[in-house]
Amino acid sequence: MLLREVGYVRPGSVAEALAALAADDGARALAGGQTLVNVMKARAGSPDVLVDLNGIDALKGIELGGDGTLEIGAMTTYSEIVASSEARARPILGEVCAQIADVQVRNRGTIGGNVCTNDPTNHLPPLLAAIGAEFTIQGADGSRTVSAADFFLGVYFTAVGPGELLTSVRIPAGRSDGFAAVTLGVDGTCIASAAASLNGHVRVALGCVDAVPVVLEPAAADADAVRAAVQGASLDPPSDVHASAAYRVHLAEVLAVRAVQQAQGSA
Amino acid sequence: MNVSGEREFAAPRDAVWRVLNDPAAMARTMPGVESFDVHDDTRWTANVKIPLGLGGLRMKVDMEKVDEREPEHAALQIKGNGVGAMLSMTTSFDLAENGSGTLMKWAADVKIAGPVGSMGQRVLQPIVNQQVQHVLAALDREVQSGT
Amino acid sequence: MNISVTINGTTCERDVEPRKLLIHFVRDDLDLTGSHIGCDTGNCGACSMIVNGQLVKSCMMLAVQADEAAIETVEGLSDDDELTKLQQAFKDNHALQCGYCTPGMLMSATALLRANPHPTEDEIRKGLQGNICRCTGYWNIFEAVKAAAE
Amino acid sequence: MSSTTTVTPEKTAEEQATWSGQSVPRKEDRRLLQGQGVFVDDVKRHGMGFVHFVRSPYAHAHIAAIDVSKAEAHPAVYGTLTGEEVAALTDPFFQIASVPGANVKDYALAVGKVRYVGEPIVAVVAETREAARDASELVEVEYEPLDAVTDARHAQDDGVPTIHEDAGGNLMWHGVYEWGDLDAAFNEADRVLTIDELHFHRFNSTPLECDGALVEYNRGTGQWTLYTNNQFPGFAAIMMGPAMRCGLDKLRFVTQDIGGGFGNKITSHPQLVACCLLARKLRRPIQWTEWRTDFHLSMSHGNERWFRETEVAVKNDGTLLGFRTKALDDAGAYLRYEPLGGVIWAQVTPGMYRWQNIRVDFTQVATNKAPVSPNRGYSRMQHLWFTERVIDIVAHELDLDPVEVRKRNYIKAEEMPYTTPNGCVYDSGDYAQMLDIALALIGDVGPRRADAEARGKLIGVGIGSTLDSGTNNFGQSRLINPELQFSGNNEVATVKLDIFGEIVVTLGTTPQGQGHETTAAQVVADILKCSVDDVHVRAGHDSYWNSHAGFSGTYASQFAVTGLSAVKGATEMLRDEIFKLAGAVFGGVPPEALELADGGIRIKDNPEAFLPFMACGAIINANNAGLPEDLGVTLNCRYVYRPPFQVPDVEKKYGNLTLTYAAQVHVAVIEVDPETGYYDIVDYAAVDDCGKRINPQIVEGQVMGATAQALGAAVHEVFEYDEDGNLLTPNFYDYHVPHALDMPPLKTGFVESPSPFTPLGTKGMGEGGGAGIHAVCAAVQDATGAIVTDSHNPYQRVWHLLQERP
Repeated sequence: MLLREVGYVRPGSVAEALAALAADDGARALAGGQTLVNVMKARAGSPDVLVDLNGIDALKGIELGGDGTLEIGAMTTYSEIVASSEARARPILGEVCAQIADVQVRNRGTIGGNVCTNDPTNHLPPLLAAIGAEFTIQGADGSRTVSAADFFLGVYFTAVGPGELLTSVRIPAGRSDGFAAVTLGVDGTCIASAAASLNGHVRVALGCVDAVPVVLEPAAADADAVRAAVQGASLDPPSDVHASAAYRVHLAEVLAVRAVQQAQGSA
Repeated sequence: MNVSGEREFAAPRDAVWRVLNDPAAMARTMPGVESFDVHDDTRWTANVKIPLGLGGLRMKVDMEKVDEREPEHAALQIKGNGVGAMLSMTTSFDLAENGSGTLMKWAADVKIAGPVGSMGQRVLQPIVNQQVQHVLAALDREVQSGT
Repeated sequence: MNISVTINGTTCERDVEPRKLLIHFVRDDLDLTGSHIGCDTGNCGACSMIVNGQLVKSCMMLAVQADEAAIETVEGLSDDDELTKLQQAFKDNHALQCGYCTPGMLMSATALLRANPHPTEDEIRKGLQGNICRCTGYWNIFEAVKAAAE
Repeated sequence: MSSTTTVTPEKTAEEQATWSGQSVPRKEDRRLLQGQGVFVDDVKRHGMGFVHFVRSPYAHAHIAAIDVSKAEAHPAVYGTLTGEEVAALTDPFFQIASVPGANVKDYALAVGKVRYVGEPIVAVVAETREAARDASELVEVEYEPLDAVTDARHAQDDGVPTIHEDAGGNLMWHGVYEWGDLDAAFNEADRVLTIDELHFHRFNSTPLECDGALVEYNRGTGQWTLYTNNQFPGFAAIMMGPAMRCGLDKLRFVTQDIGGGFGNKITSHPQLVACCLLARKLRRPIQWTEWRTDFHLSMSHGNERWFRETEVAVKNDGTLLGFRTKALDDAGAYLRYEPLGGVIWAQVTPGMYRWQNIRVDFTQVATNKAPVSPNRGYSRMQHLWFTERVIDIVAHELDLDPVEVRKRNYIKAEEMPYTTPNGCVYDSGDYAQMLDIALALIGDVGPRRADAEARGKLIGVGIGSTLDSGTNNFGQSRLINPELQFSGNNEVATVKLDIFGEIVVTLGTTPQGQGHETTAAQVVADILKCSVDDVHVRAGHDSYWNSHAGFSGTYASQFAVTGLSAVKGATEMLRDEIFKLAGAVFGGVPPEALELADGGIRIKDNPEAFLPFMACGAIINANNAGLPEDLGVTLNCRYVYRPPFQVPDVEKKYGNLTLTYAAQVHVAVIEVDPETGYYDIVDYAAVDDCGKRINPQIVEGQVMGATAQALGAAVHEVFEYDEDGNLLTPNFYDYHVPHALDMPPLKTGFVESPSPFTPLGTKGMGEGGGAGIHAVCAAVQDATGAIVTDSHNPYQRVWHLLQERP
């Protein structure tokens, strides 16, 4: 509670938002606020100006392309993704978003905020990395699209630089996906997570074991191959009150196999 | 939390040593330095804003060189005092000639107390590792430009 | 910043600092103290309100973000001499003890029943997942929501 | 699903006709459901200043310097308070402990040294909450950090820093309890089992409302009014008055609604003192709201306890002869209610078992962690967890059925009232019957086990049986410190008939959701033969009402005995006065010729002669001319209930420490995923016996709520510290309490064994939920086949246990 003093602007367009962000290097984009506001309560982070993106319609909504590609606006909430018929083109999206926290958080929290925060315990970074999502970032001098590998740089760090905005997430067509996690209570914070996608080739992304999702491409979808791939990744996750590094490494292996099995089942 | 590692520099040891012992040069390698004061050749103070992505953590950081054996070893005691966080860090580096280059072995023991220390356990280590990588990369640039 | 909100049907204009959380604005500035604060990390749901038809935790929203919004809080559920079917069901099923989480719990249940008038037990649990109760063990709350849905 | 069994004794027609025994809907509910409750943070006063405490980021450090000048200069700041001022204006809080703990100096704010992360150092008061926090960041504190003591097991090692120099070390209290003949027991034993170490973890009930107060100072009368959610004002006053050098009547405690307490709101007196000093210094009301992180960092952690070098003497058939253990209690940084935890457990020394020979060597030490204080099940829960662990470890080692070992050793119904080896008297109960009911609720686990194993999962079944001792004999404090002059217990109620016949009841208690307004009304209505709707029970607590006594408050499972017995006594006094008054009004009709009915009193064989309560109230209060001089009727009756206690024998540590012994038996069924250690509680039964139940729905609510807290503690909740003394679970992210989706199926059953020792046959209850921790531990042991030695079993620990499997 009791935030430090902060400025507030509510732009109506991406251009205005970019201008506001560029105007002050202490400016931060405010999406759903389900993480940022809490960090500000603790006064652990203290932006000088909040650029509230909630008034920008261009950043909201889900489009399903003819080729099955999904274009999801960065300010689209988890609830909107869960409810969206278009989003069912990639069913895992709604399934995972429905597991994030609770109704209130899903009503405010956004896909853009989730990936830009890139807290290692977040659900979407490993999922989007596994299913080959691409991220469109807009800056003063135009926009660019980057892969997950180039997007996630570190805890609370992404390819979205100062004065830039993540505007949308593009998700290719596909169906054979899986997500498995051990959480702190049902629908709770992830202690370890793994997402898998079998569209064309086997791709697994591990959460909670590094600053960014750890993407693996096992030679095959059988349990041994997946285990081997995780073991080959020589993970060095942090220990915390919920899990030792060793336990996280073990969970990563088990969950990777389960995510792949789920992906096979959902094919 | 203990972090350590090795780093090779394509530069002679004295060049690396010079950078590591030049407050101004060090300031350029540290993340989010906003101002920097040199009290004497063993004590410096920096006002930094550690870029935590979600807004940054402001800290006043006092550094003191507690041990020095030119040109191969030095140890620093670093105390950071910021809202909701107390950073204390002892770091040391050893330089060895390695052909035409220099091999640096470094180690740091980082302690963060206060709400941030409590809150951020699961993200602290990745963040520290990441900051260390930034510093080393910057160090590289400094060494190159210094030679 | 000057903002105007319509809360439980009444429009209020106030000048607020951008940093003020919606829950503080409603409790301290509008003197509607029915909505409570049980944590400082957005976990407990005691501050749950319905903003523009959507259930939110008002501790993770700035008051200025509610400018021009229609807000519903526990005070708006019923007038003094009667209880809604949901409130009565809470009473009949002993779904509250200390009553501190109750206003937020009622708002979550209200939002749930609007969207889904006949929820299954699993849907009720999912709908109340964002509201912590430390007294009841939840079961009587589930029963109350079931009863209200009948 | 949640279901209730129908195991209930036959009710007589008489019982059916009473309000008591019925699940009367609560009188409290309407205001709480409409958001019209008044909780402490809802209380506002003109010109009030908001206080924010500057808290220590270090677990252990000298305070070299404090500079508040920048904070004082903040335009919105009204003023500050530092430890130095506190030390000058107050005396250290009275210590319950004998030496060495008695030498600890504890003030409202840190003086000279900080001893845990989160300890308040400076209080800053400003015009707004935000400004107070802003300004607190301008307070400059210079620390000289010291090593932190975070493991009680090493608190007394050589070279470990001393936390309280005044105490000369980290030992706070030590005492040896021994009853029976240990040597004989161990000689008679077929086997002696040894258990190196059992650990009961640190957690608390985390009431959803944190602490708080609004404090006003009346300069003219020198009186403070504290609107606060402190749940034991009697204790707070005893702590605060001497420290503040004022009479207790200068401290008025007022509260209406409290957002949960569970014992955790007993020791807020340091912050209350700071608020009092600020109200006087700054000449304005002071508002204090404790936020969640503050609460987790600093308030009322439950006692963390080790049981080391335990030896258990058993027969091959599982008969328990005795045990020895060394209990080590981690009190945290200050003794706020401690070292009472060092004796409270002795209320339930043998648990529910016929153990006769027991030795407990009890040590309590200080550490650089938040101070511990009472937490639901206070100190008994730790000890009962220990006895239950011993039972299941015995069963495991002797390869016996835990059900059989329990039934063989449970105290039997026909042995009640049963005197324990240390002189406590268990009033009534049939533990074996309770276990049978619980097992019946669960039914045959076979099919579930088969189904789970087919899916590669493991099933574990565990029993947790526990006692909920209620109504303290405060004389037990003398076993901790013979100098103390506390003993017995008391509670007060007043019942009066107002001028228009309104029945008004005031209580001395500070309810936090237990429904006192409702159950008190039920008792009154039964005696006055009226409706509960005719009885107005004042909401909340006000120590200026004359219904306040030394031990008034709501804690330690006692309202159903102390509070309701006081209500019963006062109501019977009022009834007798109504008879006396009516007798006189009717011209000398004897009481036996009169009866109460329909909200009034009448002559039995002449129902026309009817005097409604309204008339009674009007006559005494406003129309009393001509009444007999010696009538002696006021219709305003105050009664103090005093339980029948003696002062315990300090030498032998012998005597009755509590009046009633409610019991609970729980059975948990868990399904474990052996690959991850993750587990779900897939079935659960809780059977309660708290004697006569005034309001069954309220009793069941307490059972279910306490169970949920126990399950949270068993699986997730822990206040864990790193080696530097940082709390790793300072919020509801990392301290995960049960949410709606976490709740297992919950089946409840009950037995009613009225207490022979209480006026209503009731027993205090509400604290028996600890059985859930015992049951989950036993279930984990059953599923993994590994001996469980910790009360906290998160997935990670279960996974490690699985690795230990033979």
